[in-house]
Amino acid sequence: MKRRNFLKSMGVATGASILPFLKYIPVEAAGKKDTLVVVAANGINSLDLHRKGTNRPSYQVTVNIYDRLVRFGVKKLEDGSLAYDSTKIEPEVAESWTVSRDGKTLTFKINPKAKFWDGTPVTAKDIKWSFDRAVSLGGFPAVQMKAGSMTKPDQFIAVDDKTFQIKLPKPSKLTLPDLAVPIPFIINSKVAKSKATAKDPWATEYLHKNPAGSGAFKIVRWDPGQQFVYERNEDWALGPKPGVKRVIVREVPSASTRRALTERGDADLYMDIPAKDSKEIVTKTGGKVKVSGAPIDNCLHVLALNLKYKPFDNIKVRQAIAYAIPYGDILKAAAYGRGKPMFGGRDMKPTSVEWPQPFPYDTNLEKAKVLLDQAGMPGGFETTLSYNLGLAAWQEPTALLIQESLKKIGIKVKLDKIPGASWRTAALVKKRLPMHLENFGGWLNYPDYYFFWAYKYGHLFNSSNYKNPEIEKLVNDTLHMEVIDKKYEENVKRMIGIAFEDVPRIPIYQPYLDAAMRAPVNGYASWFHRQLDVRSITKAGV
Amino acid sequence: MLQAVPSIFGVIVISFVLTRALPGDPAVYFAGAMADKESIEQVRQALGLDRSWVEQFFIYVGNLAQGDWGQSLKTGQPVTEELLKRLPASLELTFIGLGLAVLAAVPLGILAATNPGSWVDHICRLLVTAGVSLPTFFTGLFLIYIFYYLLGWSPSPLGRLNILYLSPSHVTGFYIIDSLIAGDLEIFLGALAQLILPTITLGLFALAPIARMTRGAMLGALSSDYVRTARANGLSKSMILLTYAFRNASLPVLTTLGMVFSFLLGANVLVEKVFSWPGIGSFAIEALIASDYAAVQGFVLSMALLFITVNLTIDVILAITDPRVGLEE
Amino acid sequence: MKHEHFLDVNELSVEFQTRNGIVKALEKVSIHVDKGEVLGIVGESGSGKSVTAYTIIGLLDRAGLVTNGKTAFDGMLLSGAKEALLSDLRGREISMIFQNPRAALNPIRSVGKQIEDVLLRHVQASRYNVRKKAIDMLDQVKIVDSKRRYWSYPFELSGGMCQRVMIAIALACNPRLLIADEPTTGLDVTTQKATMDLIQELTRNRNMSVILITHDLGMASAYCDRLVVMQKGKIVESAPVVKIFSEPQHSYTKKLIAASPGPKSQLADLIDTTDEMSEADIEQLDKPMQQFSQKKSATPNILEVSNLVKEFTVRDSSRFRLPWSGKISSHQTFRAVDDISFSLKRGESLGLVGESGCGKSTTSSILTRLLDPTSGDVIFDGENITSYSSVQFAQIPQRAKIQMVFQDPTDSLNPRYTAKDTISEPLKQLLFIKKREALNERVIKLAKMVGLPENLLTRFPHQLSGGQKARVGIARAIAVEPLLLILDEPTSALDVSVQAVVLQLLNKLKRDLGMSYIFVSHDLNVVRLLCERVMVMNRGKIVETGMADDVLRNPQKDYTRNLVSSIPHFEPGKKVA
Amino acid sequence: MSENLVTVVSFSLFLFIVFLGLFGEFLAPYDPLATAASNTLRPPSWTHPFGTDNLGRDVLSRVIVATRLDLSIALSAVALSFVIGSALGSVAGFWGGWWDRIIGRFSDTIMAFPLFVLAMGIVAALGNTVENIVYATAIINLPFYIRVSRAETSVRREAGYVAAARLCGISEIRILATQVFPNTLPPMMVQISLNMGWAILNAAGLSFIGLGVRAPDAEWGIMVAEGATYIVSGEWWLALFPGAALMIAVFCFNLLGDGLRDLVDPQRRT
Repeated sequence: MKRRNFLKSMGVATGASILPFLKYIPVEAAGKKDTLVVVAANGINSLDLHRKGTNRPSYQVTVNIYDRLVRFGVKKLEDGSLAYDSTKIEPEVAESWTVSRDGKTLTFKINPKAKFWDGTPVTAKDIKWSFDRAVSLGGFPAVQMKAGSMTKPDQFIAVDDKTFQIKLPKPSKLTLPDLAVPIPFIINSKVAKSKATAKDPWATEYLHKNPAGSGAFKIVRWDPGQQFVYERNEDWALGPKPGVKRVIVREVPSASTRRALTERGDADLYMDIPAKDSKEIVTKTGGKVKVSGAPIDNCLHVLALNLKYKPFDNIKVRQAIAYAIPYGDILKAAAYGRGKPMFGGRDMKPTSVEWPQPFPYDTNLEKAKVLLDQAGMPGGFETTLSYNLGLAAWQEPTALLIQESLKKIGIKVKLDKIPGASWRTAALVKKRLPMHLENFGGWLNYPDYYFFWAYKYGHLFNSSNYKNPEIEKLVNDTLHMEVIDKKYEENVKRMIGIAFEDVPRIPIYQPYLDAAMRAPVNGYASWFHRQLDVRSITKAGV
Repeated sequence: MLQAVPSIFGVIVISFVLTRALPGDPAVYFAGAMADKESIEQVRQALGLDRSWVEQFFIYVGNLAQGDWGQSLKTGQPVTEELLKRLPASLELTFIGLGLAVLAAVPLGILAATNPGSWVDHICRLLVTAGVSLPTFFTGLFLIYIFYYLLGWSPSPLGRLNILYLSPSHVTGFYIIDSLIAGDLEIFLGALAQLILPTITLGLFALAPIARMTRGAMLGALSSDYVRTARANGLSKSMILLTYAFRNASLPVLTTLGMVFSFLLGANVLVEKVFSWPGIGSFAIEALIASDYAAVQGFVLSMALLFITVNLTIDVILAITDPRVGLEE
Repeated sequence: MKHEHFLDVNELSVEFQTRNGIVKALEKVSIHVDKGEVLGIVGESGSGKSVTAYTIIGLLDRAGLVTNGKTAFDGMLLSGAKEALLSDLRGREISMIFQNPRAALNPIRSVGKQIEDVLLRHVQASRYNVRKKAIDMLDQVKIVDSKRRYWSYPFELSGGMCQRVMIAIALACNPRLLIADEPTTGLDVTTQKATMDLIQELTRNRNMSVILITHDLGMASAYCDRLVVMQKGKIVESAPVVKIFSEPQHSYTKKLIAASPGPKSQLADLIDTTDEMSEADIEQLDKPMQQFSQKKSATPNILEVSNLVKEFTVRDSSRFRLPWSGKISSHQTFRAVDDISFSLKRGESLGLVGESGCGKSTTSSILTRLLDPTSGDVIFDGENITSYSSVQFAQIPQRAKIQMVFQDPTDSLNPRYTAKDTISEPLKQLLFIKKREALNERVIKLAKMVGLPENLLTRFPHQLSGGQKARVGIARAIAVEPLLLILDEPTSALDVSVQAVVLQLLNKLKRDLGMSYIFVSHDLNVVRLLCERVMVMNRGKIVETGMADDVLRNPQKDYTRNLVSSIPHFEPGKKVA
Repeated sequence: MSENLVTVVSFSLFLFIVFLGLFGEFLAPYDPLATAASNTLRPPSWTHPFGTDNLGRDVLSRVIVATRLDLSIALSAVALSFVIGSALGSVAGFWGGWWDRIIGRFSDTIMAFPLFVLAMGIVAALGNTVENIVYATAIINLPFYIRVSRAETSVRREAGYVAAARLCGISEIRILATQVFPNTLPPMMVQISLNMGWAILNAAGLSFIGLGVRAPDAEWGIMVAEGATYIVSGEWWLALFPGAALMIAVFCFNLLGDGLRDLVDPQRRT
């Protein structure tokens, strides 16, 4: 096991010994049936999501090795792809749950089959410790918990070993879904506490490298910057047994190499494949590779206009720009068709609460010019369009096309490419980019949740510095309101209507989250967190 | 050795200032996707970035003195650990690249020097100049495209070993050596196969300076008085070429090798990126993009130390080869 | 083809291909050497004497092409022979030693090994006895402590020792012909003599034939049986030594003999005709130039030097190579000039003689005030000029009064300045002549004074001959009418015939302009020609001072005596051994 | 003879490149910035000899127009490091002592950095602009100029003509400026020519990792970088042509530098 390749130690020496000499690894080889090779752009930097500085790719570790009280269900889309179902909440560690009549107390019954890797049962104390940790450590976990109205440890009560309660200041439709996101994962508190120190009461140093969970997979190897390996937890009983025994997630920074590996069969699954590749890879390989994907819920690729900078404070200018975006070209050249159009809506008044929905703009340079005239800027003006180097794959062509199109109505645009590290500071924290491309997506699939983050003044993703008292009020009123509430539809329609009219953010399209995989790989579903949930994956042997 | 101290100090100061001047705010970057202002501030405090530069600098130098190079924010590991783990990968690549270059360039240089002005000389020169004119990233990409993607002759350009293998147990950190120590021919061949394309890419780049220097030094040696003496005494051609001319010519070539080596170590930043090589170069690029201060500083510092070590080694070799070195007044 | 001679070179012609076309290096050169005979080939640089030797031994470089002639060695045809044969002969039958022995030895191989290489190559020893033989050879060339020296590297040995090693290598396989190409150039006179004596002794013992190539007629006369005089690739004369000196036939030989200074020759004897100067120039030279008359002054001595000391810090560099990483220095001082005092009268010429490293160059640098002394005074024209630092001195009028003529005429001319630029520089800087016409006039006058044709004034240094460059350097030095001119080996890089002309020019200038000279040289014979008085220096100290002829004829100190006796010289009609 | 041929060929190539740099925009068959969403990723054809890119822009036109930007980056970087480097180097070489030590240390410190990473750091810290690429490239080239200039100056420091100039009472700084410096120029020219190629490669390398020229400006390195993602999907022309242009330009400068070296220093060649 130590230095030999592990397949060998598993008794498939014959297949493996000739591997290096083959042109590519035969995926269908018997030995690989229960091993899944995944290629990803970025590596993980921690096994603990609550730790400060934990990056996005690390979320998937939490998803796969830890359990939560509840999880989202999975639905089948029209094209046969699988995707999570934001409307369906399923039990995980919680066997069942009840909501008090005033909606302020949630009581969970813990499944006796829920066992940590060390064999001890999952208790309400573990859950309380874990939730306390999530709200206490600050940073992103605390923010996300807050979205579910969970801010203080005294909201979490371990009634007895098998009963756990959450007290809410007011009822909210967001609490239960918020328990299904990666953040409120359940840690083996006995193990963690034994490693805690006075300086580090939440054992962040220990859990950073040594997970202590109950999930369907364990991490058996982690080479930072290179790869990590999951191994199936054979004792997991909180769902159908995962179809693969071992998953190798390999970090491959170059997109073309990732594609080549997948095409050649050296990798089974390629998460987050660029639109162009997902369009081509199926035909190129003659069906040996398939693509599964779904539009990302509550996510939009937008052109944001910063109202703090003239002339974007002028609504006519914003509308003019909305009419001057070459939507069709962008969808073709930047999204390669893998996007739902968010333009060409019919009416300035929304007819449904569906979100996202097409905005009532389309490429119409005449109208744009007229609006620009009305705004008192017939000659146009000069500005800078910034985009994120890390997302250059779609943002650069988009920016170039916008630049060219705006030139036609007299707006001279200078492009500014900002490296990933500075992007968040410039765009979201300092909010100092006059015109930029943005791609916020809300984990909780409600329009008001999107508006909460992206249209409320001062909120992180409102990089436009948009401020509208009516929106503020509408969002506050609606955020925790149940969907079935009478006022819900009215409020949401009004919000969307204002967004149509004011266009501080001009939506271009709703992106797809695509994954390419070898034909024998099944059960892939796209998730709101955009990470791989390996529990549902199966791999057929040939 | 002592003379290097000011340079190292200079490197520490410059790298510190440079990293602090990076536009990215690590606190924002590492606070996570949905972090609000408050949580960003918390991260900032936790990282010690709320202090003044001067304060941060003294803390950094103090930590360095204690052997603590800090922790990489991006990978969450201590920088020293990261570097030590990745350094053998870069060194393995660079050494073999350099080795290939030497194996090709020295004979080319000798060949050119023994026939100066002939067509052999010109072909060598064109070949070598073409090598140095190729952007490494470009060469790497096309080698991958042709030999991996189109022809399928080389293994996937994915780091040091095929994904299905576990690395050999760590002795030197050089896979091809460790696998031999472990007696595992299979892993040895696997690791070797991974090395071919990136080392060729690097080697092509190193060809020119070595060949050029070999040619020049050989020309000088061949037209020197002592070679004339050797010829006047009827020594055999091979004796003249190797013992008399080449051994003397190897001295400047050796000095050049030191330069080329440090140069390659820096240049393989791009090669490592193209070949997903888990070396310190790719580590540095990512750290730089992520404003990962400790990692960038650690990388630069380790490179400076390496640079000094390499030069020292070359000095030692020179002192062994050249009796004049070290004995002069 | 005749076969009676041991070595027979018949009508050899060699051409070189250069960037500027084909150059004929040898034209129908015929020489021969008999067994046990020492043949001298003499000639000035470019006469083809070395090319002849290289052609014989087959070492002509790539660009050279033998177009005519045959060489036979002991009946064996060498021309056209295969390289393998030649290579086998070289070192075993014919060997060669070169000038600049330190560079001619492999710097990174111990000298013992280098001897072994030859022995093994020509199967004169086996692996088992080769070291013994090599050490034996070192003994034969009188290298003391040969067992230890076996392991020495060339840089650890003096130039003379290196030449002995070269001789050991050359003679290791008992060849029958030795070609010595300027074997003593670059060595001090005393070493020169010892080396030549050693060669003579060893070759006589072995009854070897020797070809001695030299530019030094004195040496040729001392060690050769027969001489061949070459000029521009041709042999102009060939005769036994005695005959050559007593009855030179060819005008070139005559000129050469005349130009070589001996212990008795006078400056006027050195030239009878010269192609360096036109008749008009010589006429010009003869006219006294009144415009440069010297102002009379109270002090009889133009220069008084007292207790002059110059110390240098010797840096002990422990080598570590980051570029220019400073060297840790342990302060050790070395006295280059050790408490010397002397004086110089107005219009007098003083010779400063000594072997390399004796401190003569340092002294001249201090006198020209390019270097600050550690202690001591230099009183020039009544004023203590050491009270100024060298930087301050550059700013005061006395600067113009001390000028210098440099050793290497090539190195001392800025390659980007024309002759005119070079000569005008001091006029502009020190006499503040800025107008073009005035400058032109002065430069042309100076050119005339030094015998430099006016049409050469627009040329760059690389377009001038050595003698012409020397003239430019002299013109520059006298341009500002100095009182004291320091001549730092002004002729050592020149051929004898040119040297003669330059010496005469200098002498005439001195007479006409009333300058005082300090003439720094290693060559007593040359110094004697120009200077009334000489001063012999050794290790920073003055060993002996006196009238030039007295010192040369009757040296008082051992050091001087040794120096004088080492100078190879000839007296026409008499062979000196 | 063939040696001259190589130099002649590289010199005419150099003229051609300079010509493209000066008049590229008039020669380019299409507007290098004009996109055509309906005509993207077309392989080379008669209408588009180098094909079109992902936005339908003509690759040939972009390659031609990029010449000026690449050349001017390299030229200004080299000029900058030449001016500063030769000033520092000649001071160090001429006066030696503390000057030499301080300047030597400074240059050592730069050399102790992995040069490309230093350039990356400078551009990342100062911002993503063409000027900063120039500064970064100039800084990392500085030690080489200092080194050459120092060496060439220090061998001439004691030359006879320098001593002669001192005898004329010329101030040291003027001796350096008028007597010594002009004579160090020929070897410096060689360094410049060899450096041009390196500067181009360096700028392209920076662009390749995203630290370079801003879109939509055409630049060879950035075009290779963008094209790199398309190689695997078979759109090789995106990366190949700018890469080849880059290579030819660098090749030409290197050959030219070699040729110059032979002219300046014929002894080094027989």
